[in-house]
Amino acid sequence: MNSSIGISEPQVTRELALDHGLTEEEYDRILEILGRTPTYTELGIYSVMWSEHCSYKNSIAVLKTLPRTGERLLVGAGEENAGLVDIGDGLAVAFKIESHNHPSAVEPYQGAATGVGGIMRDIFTMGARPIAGLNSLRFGTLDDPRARYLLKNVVRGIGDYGNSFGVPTVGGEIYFDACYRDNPLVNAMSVGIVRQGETARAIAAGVGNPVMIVGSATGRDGIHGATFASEEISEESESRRPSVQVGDPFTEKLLLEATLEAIRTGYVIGIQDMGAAGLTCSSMEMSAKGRVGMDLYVDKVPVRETGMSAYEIMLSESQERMLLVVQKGHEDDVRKVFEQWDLPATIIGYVKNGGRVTVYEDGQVKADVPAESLVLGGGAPVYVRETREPSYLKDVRNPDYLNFPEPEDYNSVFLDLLASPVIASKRWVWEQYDSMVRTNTVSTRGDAAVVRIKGTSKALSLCTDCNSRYVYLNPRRGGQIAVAEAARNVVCTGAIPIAITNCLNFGNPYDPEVYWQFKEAVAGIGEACRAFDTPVTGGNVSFYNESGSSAVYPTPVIGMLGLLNDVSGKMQAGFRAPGDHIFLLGTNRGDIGGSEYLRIRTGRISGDAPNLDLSHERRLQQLCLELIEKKLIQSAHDVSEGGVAVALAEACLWSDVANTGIQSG
Amino acid sequence: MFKAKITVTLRTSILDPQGKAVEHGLHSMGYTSVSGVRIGKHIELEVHTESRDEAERVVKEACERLLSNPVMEDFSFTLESVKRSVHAEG
Amino acid sequence: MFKAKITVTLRTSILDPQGKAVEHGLHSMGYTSVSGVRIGKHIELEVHTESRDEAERVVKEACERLLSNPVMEDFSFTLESVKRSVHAEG
Amino acid sequence: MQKVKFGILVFPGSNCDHDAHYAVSSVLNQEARFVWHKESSLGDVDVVVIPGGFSYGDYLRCGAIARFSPIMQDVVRFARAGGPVIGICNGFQILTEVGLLPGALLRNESLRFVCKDVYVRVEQAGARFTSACAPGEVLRIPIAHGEGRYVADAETLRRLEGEGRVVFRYVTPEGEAVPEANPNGSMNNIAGILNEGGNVLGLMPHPERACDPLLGNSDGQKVFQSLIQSFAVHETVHNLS
Repeated sequence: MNSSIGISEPQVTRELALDHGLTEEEYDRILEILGRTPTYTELGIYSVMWSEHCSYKNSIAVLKTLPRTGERLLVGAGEENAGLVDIGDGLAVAFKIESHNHPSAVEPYQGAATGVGGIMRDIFTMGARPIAGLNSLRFGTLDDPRARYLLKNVVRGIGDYGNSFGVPTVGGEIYFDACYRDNPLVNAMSVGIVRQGETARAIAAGVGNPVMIVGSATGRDGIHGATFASEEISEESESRRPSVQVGDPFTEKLLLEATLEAIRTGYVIGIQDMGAAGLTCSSMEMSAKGRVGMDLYVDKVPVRETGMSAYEIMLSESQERMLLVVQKGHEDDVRKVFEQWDLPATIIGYVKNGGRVTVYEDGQVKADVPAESLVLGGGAPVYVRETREPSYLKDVRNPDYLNFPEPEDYNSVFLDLLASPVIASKRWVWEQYDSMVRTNTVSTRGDAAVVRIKGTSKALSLCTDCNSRYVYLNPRRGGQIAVAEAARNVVCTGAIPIAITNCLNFGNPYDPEVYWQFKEAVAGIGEACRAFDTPVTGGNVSFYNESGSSAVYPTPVIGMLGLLNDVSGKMQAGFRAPGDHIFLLGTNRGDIGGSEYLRIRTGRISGDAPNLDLSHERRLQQLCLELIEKKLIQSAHDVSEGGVAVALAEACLWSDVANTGIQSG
Repeated sequence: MFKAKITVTLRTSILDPQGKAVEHGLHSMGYTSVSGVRIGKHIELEVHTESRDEAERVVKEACERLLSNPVMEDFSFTLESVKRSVHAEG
Repeated sequence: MFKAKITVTLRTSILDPQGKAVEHGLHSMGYTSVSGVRIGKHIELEVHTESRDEAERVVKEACERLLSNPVMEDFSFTLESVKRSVHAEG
Repeated sequence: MQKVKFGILVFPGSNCDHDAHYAVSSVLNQEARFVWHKESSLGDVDVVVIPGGFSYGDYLRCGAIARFSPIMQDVVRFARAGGPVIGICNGFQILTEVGLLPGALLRNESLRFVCKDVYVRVEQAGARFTSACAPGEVLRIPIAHGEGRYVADAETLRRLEGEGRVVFRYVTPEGEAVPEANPNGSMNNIAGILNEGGNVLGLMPHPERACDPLLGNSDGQKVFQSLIQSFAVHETVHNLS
């Protein structure tokens, strides 16, 4: 018996609630909901469920302004762990992007590895098999040894996890800016395929149905990981660091195969992966969605450490675990599937009526809470913060910053551009990722990765995009550009942009200037999504990305899904043959605001984000698609960082013919 | 000259997937009396100095700054003075 | 119960790139008095038996068959008898 | 011609098993069947493929734990009886751990995982796995590994080279076996070797990833075609006698 001998639970006071990250009003709300002082375990449960990371309390009101419906969407944003998009042939794509920024700042290797593990679980918990991974990374400038240490270990963490788990890492992006010095951004994206009708739902239903925990044993890893992600990284949060979450890709591979097999038996009523806030979040969200309750017996949970309390078991964020509700009478059928893959599957409770989750430890009630009161869309608080236009905007848009002499030697400037870390080849990074496993990867070099779907003529075109300098200079237009850029990249491969996921990395929402950036960027993203008819299928918000006194640049990363109905129609970005004519689609307005060229010449990020006319952009993309479909062009490449000069250089470097060059007409 | 033997291990509260997999392997080979398998690093190096204190300082700092990851690992080491072998003087 | 501490090291004749990289790292941090860095594995495990010979056999076989690769590696281990701690009996 | 029956082993951590199955069945139109590592018998197979992946998460050493799976005893029996076995990447590591091939695969000299196309030169065109290749032919085949540095003691190396059992060597596109062409520090740029009987091949590059023309490279087909042809020859001889 591993009951927590002798550790009496701390006395619950208002101070203890504040120490848990709850506000005065939130604590009063809990007293009102429960009609009494919460127990220590209940306080822990409310603090993680109402943390920014789980409740989206400071962002959900704004996120609701995004377009979240479309005839291809089988599941609305926020309904399930990831969006689900119909791609025909009876198939659907589940895809999502999520952040693991704060854990990666503390322990880059494990932070990045568990970020990949977590996003993969969000996909296969829906019954979909992950077929491709991407990642969007941001670090400080490379002259800083800490930035190099973080880059090296984040890349190794992503590679070791993804390569061992067996999903190809096919694309992504990396930026280096001083603002990310102490707070790197590590956003991981996963894309999965499922036959329509074979999906699983994150719901609890059926009174008396057993609740099972499957996968790794539970330890004290990451306790308060949820609230930790909602705090700025400071000396104080360093000391209160939870013990680091460690990823085990081998166990995750077993969990994937066993989970998909278990879902196929038809006896799994509902399933949810255990991410932030572990057992608490999964049990509460599944119960609230099914409008049922649960009796949970924490002493039945397989543990890895001795003497764990109910509080610790409910809040643990040990990796590679799932929560299942199984059809009564078929527990053994499900258990047998997991045991074949050497994984324990243990009944830890039962579904009951009444919507309350009651937690027992050795027969004693440790918590008894209404699930609805805890969840996003239920009783979790929703705030709309005040906004104020940032004072820096006046300064950075000072026109004087933009007039400086033309370069005498364009060639040397051109070489500086090609050598800048933001533009230079990232081969050193992506050669550490297995981009070919599953033999579906048609191409990774170019504007977007193309992954074919065996058994059909179709392929998916995938990319992540965000130029956070543009969003810093003009959040609304920067948000539009992030979506437009992602759509352009997909179009250049010959695919139709069909839906997006997003990872919104911003500073402290209680700072009105940061919240202004957030609202403006989301507004811009919404406008662009409507213009390109690419609805938002879901995603993630990560606030408190700050180090020292200043916030990181507002970084709303867009993950775009494109569809190629016939993979043989795929377009490449590299030139094909000497003698081909080169055209520039769209008008070149000579915008240099926020450009890498401006930074190289003046050392500043200033000016305004480049011009963007959404309807013009839409027609431009449709023209490009038509040229490709009608086989009128040999290659297509989008112009982004480094402008036309770098775009031409890249097309030469990726050309089918060795040492290709260009000459003016 | 001193010969240092350093052991770097994961803190006990931290999950050791490698240890778990090896333990599973040993059990499947029939060694069921084995448990608590934990895998860490063994590092050997020489410190070219005559003073034990100096060698102690060098090894301790090397462990804190590079050889171990303070976020997740503990370290310990032994120091053994080694007469400068003939070959080394050559 | 016995506690085994096992050390597995690459034969000195074999190139150890990790050792070389760590040595290079230490030198660039100013610890130029360090040399001959070699990295190996440190494995800890418990053997639930009362007989030292039995524990010796189990650990030796585990090392020969799984924990080390005889083609490339050498191993050594120490055995320490540990009274069964109170908690373990609970 | 009768289809060749490929038995593809599946360990809990294998992830290239499906790739090998797809290449052999859908691209090369032969028969392929998965064999779970807990089974004690291979069943009716002509060729055993030990695919790439991370058989047991590859903790401790790649392939160290997989070697003790029940199926491996039957693989050793099958190989000792002259049956063709091909170990790809992690499969090669398992073959050295179980003693069917000499030497070991250690951590890449760069200390980094590497995934890219490399070029290998066919050193023995007469082998059962290279009969479809011309002598000295250069094939472009992808690699993806973190522990692929082939190492063996001097005596083993001398015999491998002397007995013509080095089948593939890392080279430049022009075919020179120089250090720059060596992606992981393997001795003598060795990429693939045979056992004494010539029926067991271990190689680090992934031929199954270079079979489907849609992915832009089909050089890898030649390894499997050689094997398939060896059955056709074997069969006609069998019918004649």
